[in-house]
Amino acid sequence: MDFDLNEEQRMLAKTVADFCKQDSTVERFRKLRDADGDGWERRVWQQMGELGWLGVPFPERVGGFGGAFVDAALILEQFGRTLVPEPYLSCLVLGGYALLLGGSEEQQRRFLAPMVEGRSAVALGWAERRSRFDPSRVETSATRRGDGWHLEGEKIFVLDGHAADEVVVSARTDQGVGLFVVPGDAVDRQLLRLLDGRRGAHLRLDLDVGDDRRLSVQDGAEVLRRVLDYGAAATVAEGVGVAQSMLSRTVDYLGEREQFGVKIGSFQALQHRAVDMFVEVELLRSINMESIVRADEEGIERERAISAAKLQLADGGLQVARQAIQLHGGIGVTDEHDIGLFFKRMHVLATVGGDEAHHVARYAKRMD
Amino acid sequence: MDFDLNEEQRMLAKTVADFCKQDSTVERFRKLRDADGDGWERRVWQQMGELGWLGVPFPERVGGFGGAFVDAALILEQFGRTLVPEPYLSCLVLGGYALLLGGSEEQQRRFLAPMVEGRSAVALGWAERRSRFDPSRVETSATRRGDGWHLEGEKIFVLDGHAADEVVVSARTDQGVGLFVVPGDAVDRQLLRLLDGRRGAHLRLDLDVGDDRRLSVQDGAEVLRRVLDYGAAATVAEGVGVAQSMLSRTVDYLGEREQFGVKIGSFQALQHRAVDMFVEVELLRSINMESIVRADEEGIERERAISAAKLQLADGGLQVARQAIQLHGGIGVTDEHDIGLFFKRMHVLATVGGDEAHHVARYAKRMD
Amino acid sequence: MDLTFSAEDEAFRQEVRGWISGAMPPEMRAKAAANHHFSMPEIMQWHKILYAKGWVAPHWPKEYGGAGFTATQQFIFAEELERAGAPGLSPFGLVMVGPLIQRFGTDAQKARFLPKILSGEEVWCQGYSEPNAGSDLASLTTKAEDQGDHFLVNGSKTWTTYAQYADWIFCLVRTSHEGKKQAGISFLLIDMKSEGVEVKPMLTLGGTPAFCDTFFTNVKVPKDNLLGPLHGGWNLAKALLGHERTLVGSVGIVERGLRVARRIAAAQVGPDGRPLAQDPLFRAKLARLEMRLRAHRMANYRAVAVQAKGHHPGPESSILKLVGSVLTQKADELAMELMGHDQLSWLNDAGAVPEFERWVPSQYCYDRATTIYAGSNEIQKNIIAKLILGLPKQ
Amino acid sequence: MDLTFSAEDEAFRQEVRGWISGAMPPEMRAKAAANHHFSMPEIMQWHKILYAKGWVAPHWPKEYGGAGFTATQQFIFAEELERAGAPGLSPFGLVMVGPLIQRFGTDAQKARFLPKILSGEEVWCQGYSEPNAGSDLASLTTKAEDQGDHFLVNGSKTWTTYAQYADWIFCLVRTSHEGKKQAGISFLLIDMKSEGVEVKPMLTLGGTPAFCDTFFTNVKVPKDNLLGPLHGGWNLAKALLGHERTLVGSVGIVERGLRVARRIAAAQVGPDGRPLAQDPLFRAKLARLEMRLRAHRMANYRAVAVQAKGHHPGPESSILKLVGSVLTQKADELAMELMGHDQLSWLNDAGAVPEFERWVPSQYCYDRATTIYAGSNEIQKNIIAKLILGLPKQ
Repeated sequence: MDFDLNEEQRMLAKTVADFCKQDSTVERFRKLRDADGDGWERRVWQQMGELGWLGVPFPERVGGFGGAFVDAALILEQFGRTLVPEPYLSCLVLGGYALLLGGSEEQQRRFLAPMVEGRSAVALGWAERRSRFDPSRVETSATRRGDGWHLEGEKIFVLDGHAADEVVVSARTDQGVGLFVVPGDAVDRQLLRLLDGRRGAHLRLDLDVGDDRRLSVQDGAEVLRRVLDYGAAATVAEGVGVAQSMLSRTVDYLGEREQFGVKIGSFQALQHRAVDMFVEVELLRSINMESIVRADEEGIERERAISAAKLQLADGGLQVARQAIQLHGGIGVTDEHDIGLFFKRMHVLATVGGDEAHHVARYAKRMD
Repeated sequence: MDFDLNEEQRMLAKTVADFCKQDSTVERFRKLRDADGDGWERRVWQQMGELGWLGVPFPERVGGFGGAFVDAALILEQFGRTLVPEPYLSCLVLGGYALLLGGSEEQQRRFLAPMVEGRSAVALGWAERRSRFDPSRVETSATRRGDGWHLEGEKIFVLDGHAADEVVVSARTDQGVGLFVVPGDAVDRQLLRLLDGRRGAHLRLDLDVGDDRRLSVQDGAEVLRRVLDYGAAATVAEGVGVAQSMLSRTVDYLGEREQFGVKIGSFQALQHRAVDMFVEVELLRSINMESIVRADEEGIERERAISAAKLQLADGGLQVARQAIQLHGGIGVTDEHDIGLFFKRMHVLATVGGDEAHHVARYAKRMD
Repeated sequence: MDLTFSAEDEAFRQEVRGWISGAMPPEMRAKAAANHHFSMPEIMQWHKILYAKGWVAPHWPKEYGGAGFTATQQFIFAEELERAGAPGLSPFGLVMVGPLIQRFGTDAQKARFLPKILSGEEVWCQGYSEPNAGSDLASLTTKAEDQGDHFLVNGSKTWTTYAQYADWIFCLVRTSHEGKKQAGISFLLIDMKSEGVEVKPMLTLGGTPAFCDTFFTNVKVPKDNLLGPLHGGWNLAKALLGHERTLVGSVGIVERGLRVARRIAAAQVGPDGRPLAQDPLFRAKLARLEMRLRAHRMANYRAVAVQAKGHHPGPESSILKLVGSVLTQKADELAMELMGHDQLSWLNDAGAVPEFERWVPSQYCYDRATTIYAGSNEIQKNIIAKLILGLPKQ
Repeated sequence: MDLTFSAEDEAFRQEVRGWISGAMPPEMRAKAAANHHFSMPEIMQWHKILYAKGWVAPHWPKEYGGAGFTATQQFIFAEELERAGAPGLSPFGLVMVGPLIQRFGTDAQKARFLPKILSGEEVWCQGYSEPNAGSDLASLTTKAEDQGDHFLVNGSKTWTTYAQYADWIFCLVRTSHEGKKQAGISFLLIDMKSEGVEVKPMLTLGGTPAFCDTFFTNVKVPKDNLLGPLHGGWNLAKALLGHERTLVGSVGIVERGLRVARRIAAAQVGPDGRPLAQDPLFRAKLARLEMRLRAHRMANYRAVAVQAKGHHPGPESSILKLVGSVLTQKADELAMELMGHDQLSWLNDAGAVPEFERWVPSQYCYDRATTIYAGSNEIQKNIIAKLILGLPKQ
């Protein structure tokens, strides 16, 4: 048993941390949030590709480094600390793993390899109005038309779907749930602002695609379940960074802010609340490790670990976020102060990839 | 809208409070708990009858005062403050209302009137091993035998059933659930110590009773539901007294105990916990008022109010109890210190008449 | 003990309910039904409708143009307004400075200010907190220097909610540095159109433009605008905090939050394809919240009954703030959870999510403030520990 | 990162598991299976079985007769013991004073005391707290006066758990009133058979005879029984608190509690006539607790991994105590809730409730102590606030 990172991982985490500190501060996120554009920058995405960050968990045949999911998770944790806006979770993890697990080698080379280089972003559209968090509840249809397929239906809250070059979408065929890669600009996209200031889109599908855009896997629903587990684990990893930032910013604030002639951090009731936050962050860190290591595993222990991690994020992580606002007092509830940005990101992370109720129910089903 | 007691009620509460302070202190409860006897005293029960306390909610035809349940609840609240051990909840409320709602006038005169005088105690046996908190799940059987009935089955955790003169028990007849009055000494009783130091019994029934001992009501299950609602409301009323005692004892302790050269009540973290207790006690007091006033009503609002009160008892009340122990520190977890006696009583009250899950489920069913 | 409302009170409730449903303009009713946020202009529109009816100040005595409702009627009136989802009026004139002017103002001040508060002609905001004086209000530093015929005010105030719409601000200012810091504070009424007043609006966590910073640079304030005694402003401030607390604990707000949650539960499809309202776990969550609200409602009724007998609600009313604020947040949290993916939507145009859900995420975020404003819950707990429980000084 | 145990460690786990199941006497196994409370004589019986195997002191170095297990092996060993429901050994000799004697004792003290701690021939108890020195341990007043060749001890100690069975007690005593109050404390080993030692057992909230008050009246203690430097006992006490903390956070205890709850859920009939284990709400409760335990287990593994690399677990280990104690209580509370009416039964004879449930109410009550003993959770939070978060002094 060894919880330490290896030398390469330490180097990677350090490089990413430096990048976040220098090139992708919270201020950068805020600017992009408030500007009209996509909410993130192609330039930076490409830079990430050049640095190799978009290839860490993928095999060499698509230009990756053949690492494990853990490596991607390490990057996300650092991103969480300064709210890096690039679509790492939405595209690299969700879109990327959908292609990796669902696509033929040919399809991976065609759709995944460009993303690894930072030249493309591939989102994932799976949720529908009536699906809640179950990816097998698909009403979008895919019917044979000529050599290809006609897709018809709606996908909601496709994270970064507004700007993605391609979107992997699920659709019901007469043989179950299939996965299709549709060009982003070929579908009707309704731009959405998300709670945390990032963006996404509802997609209205009514188009034909060639058979080469149907991912080769048979059971698309099963692939989606795996992919959403990667996504869920990714939210927790990013959430560790977010929670850690909220804790340290709150502790700093308690040590600076004066009221009644003393630092408010000297009030015992507030100290104990800060400790409660610390405890939740440590538990989150701990279960995150199990979750990201097991993400690559087959079987029930993967699901259990990831669901437990999601609960800790949604329960403990949100407690941390809410307490951070409370301890910041009045300035915590202004849009001006950064702590609110973290609060909102945490809320989004807790929801994406299945909320608390979903994961508790899933775990309960899988108890002996 | 008026939450004040009327003159008579104020007098009654005052008299009962004085009695508790002088004649039925916590010390008395502890002695009776540790002694071999019944856990309470016939002498005192009779005295209560003479004082009229056993007749307050019952009609004049059985020697009562024709008051409302509220009056019995006021007495119980005072009893909770010093843990009076006499079977007021178990017999006067549960047994008494079963007779009142289920019996003919003749049966009321025969079985209820003596209890009103303090000459008898009538318990209620409704729970069975497979009933959980639903009184209509009855496996005990009542079959016609000659002019009377043969009862066969088991009743568990009959509160004060070990010492009761009579026990009202439910049994399934071919026409539904019937209620029967069985003489306490005619059944096989297994004495039980209860968590809070009081006593009860499992009853094994295998006896014949005359038809005059079958309560006249047709639908016994419906009567039991009403009676258990009175019981539930009674636990809340007593719980108000228990919670109030725990709060004031804890506040006193915080104001006396010194550590690190100061009163521990000066520590902000502990102060805020004491305030949390206070808030829960105030909510309990408030919903208790609705619960005891509505206990005599017909209809859904009675059930809603009583279930809401039980939730506040089981959730808020137990928080108060657990926090009281915690704030007492080491001495709180000895059997020697009185605070633990209140803790245990609170736990029992939270369970009797349906636990938290039962009442939440019942309320949920009755939501629009 | 009698927990029912009297026949007169019930009749009053029916009258109020009927009037509201007729008086709310259709667009306003539609927004209320869709659980939308009301802007300040809409709030003022409603203010004027209530004014025309004579009900804009239910708690003011008739002599000042108030409705002169009894304590019980006031409670019923508030419940019905919340129930209908009517816009919540700005409290700064009606609830805060108005009653203070009645109690501490000169006849001239009463005549000058009260009618225009009532009519809505003049909108007020509150200048209490400063960047370094939040919970520790008494350490404020905005100063008013006596210049003979006027005060010269310099400093800044924060959380001056809706200052961008305000004609007047009531301010706590420092007029002396002698004695305890509470002793040198005065209560000034300042015209927002005065030279040297500058307002910088900012967004709340809910994305709404409610908060402002307000800056005072050599602002001249006539001496007539001093409310109450010079250096005696702290007593006025304390009188006000009590009002604010009861206000925030409002049962109707939680009730509305719960209604929103239930409506969402009925519309959202659950994991088994049925509405979430049928799912045993979500149903239990809804039930628990409603049960808890029931206890809170009775606690409020108790406070109302005390007031109805002409007593002042003691510091006990602090618990109404504590409980009401937390329940408000819980209702929001549950509504969000019920929304599933829709909770991710932030103030998008119509069609992104069901209309009814559109403002919920904003409300959820904004309502983190309920445990902070009007005397943070930590401050309330300190007050209860000291004044009610009598615990030793920290 | 590699979160699996090595093949060697897994083999070790199998070996331990196999041995335990063979070594526990049948009556003990039956009691464990029925989730019964073990008395002190039964605990000592198990102590001697472990001693015979050489495993009674897994954390002691081999040179002192310990098993010399690695940190990981110790953790696995503890997990397996808890899993099997084996009696928990008395920690006072093995976990507390033993390691202190190894670290601070003279050779003579080591030779005198360690072998008999191992063998179980001599049972120890702890004399730390006093009626007025609980969380504020350093304010203790039991005094040891230097009488030339011996100390004369007067005073009393409380929470001297299982003192009625103990041959020796280790005590913090005041030997000086000079300087800070921590500076005048010494660490004494006292023979319980000494004249003037009196033990008054009392019951716990769980109805079990674990706690005692111990009184010292002119007790003569040879100078050889001073452990560590004179007036230097505080450092020993601090060294010990760390041990105790990690101990209490034990994952196995929570795991066992959860297993008890699940077994009850399988046996008790729910509101719909099916076992509670099938009820969605109870199932969700069980799941939440198990999920939370999973995070706690990983936090423990992290601490073990740090120790396995030869580092001392920092004050971070305080969180293991905080979380472990609360989860222990939650598991008890859930077990009680699942029991329905049976939770009302207090230590009745067989037949009153299913055997498996018999001790649950006692355990539930007793475990209110987990958040109090071994440095109350409030004290732990003060420590974390200061040492880890670096918050300003209160």
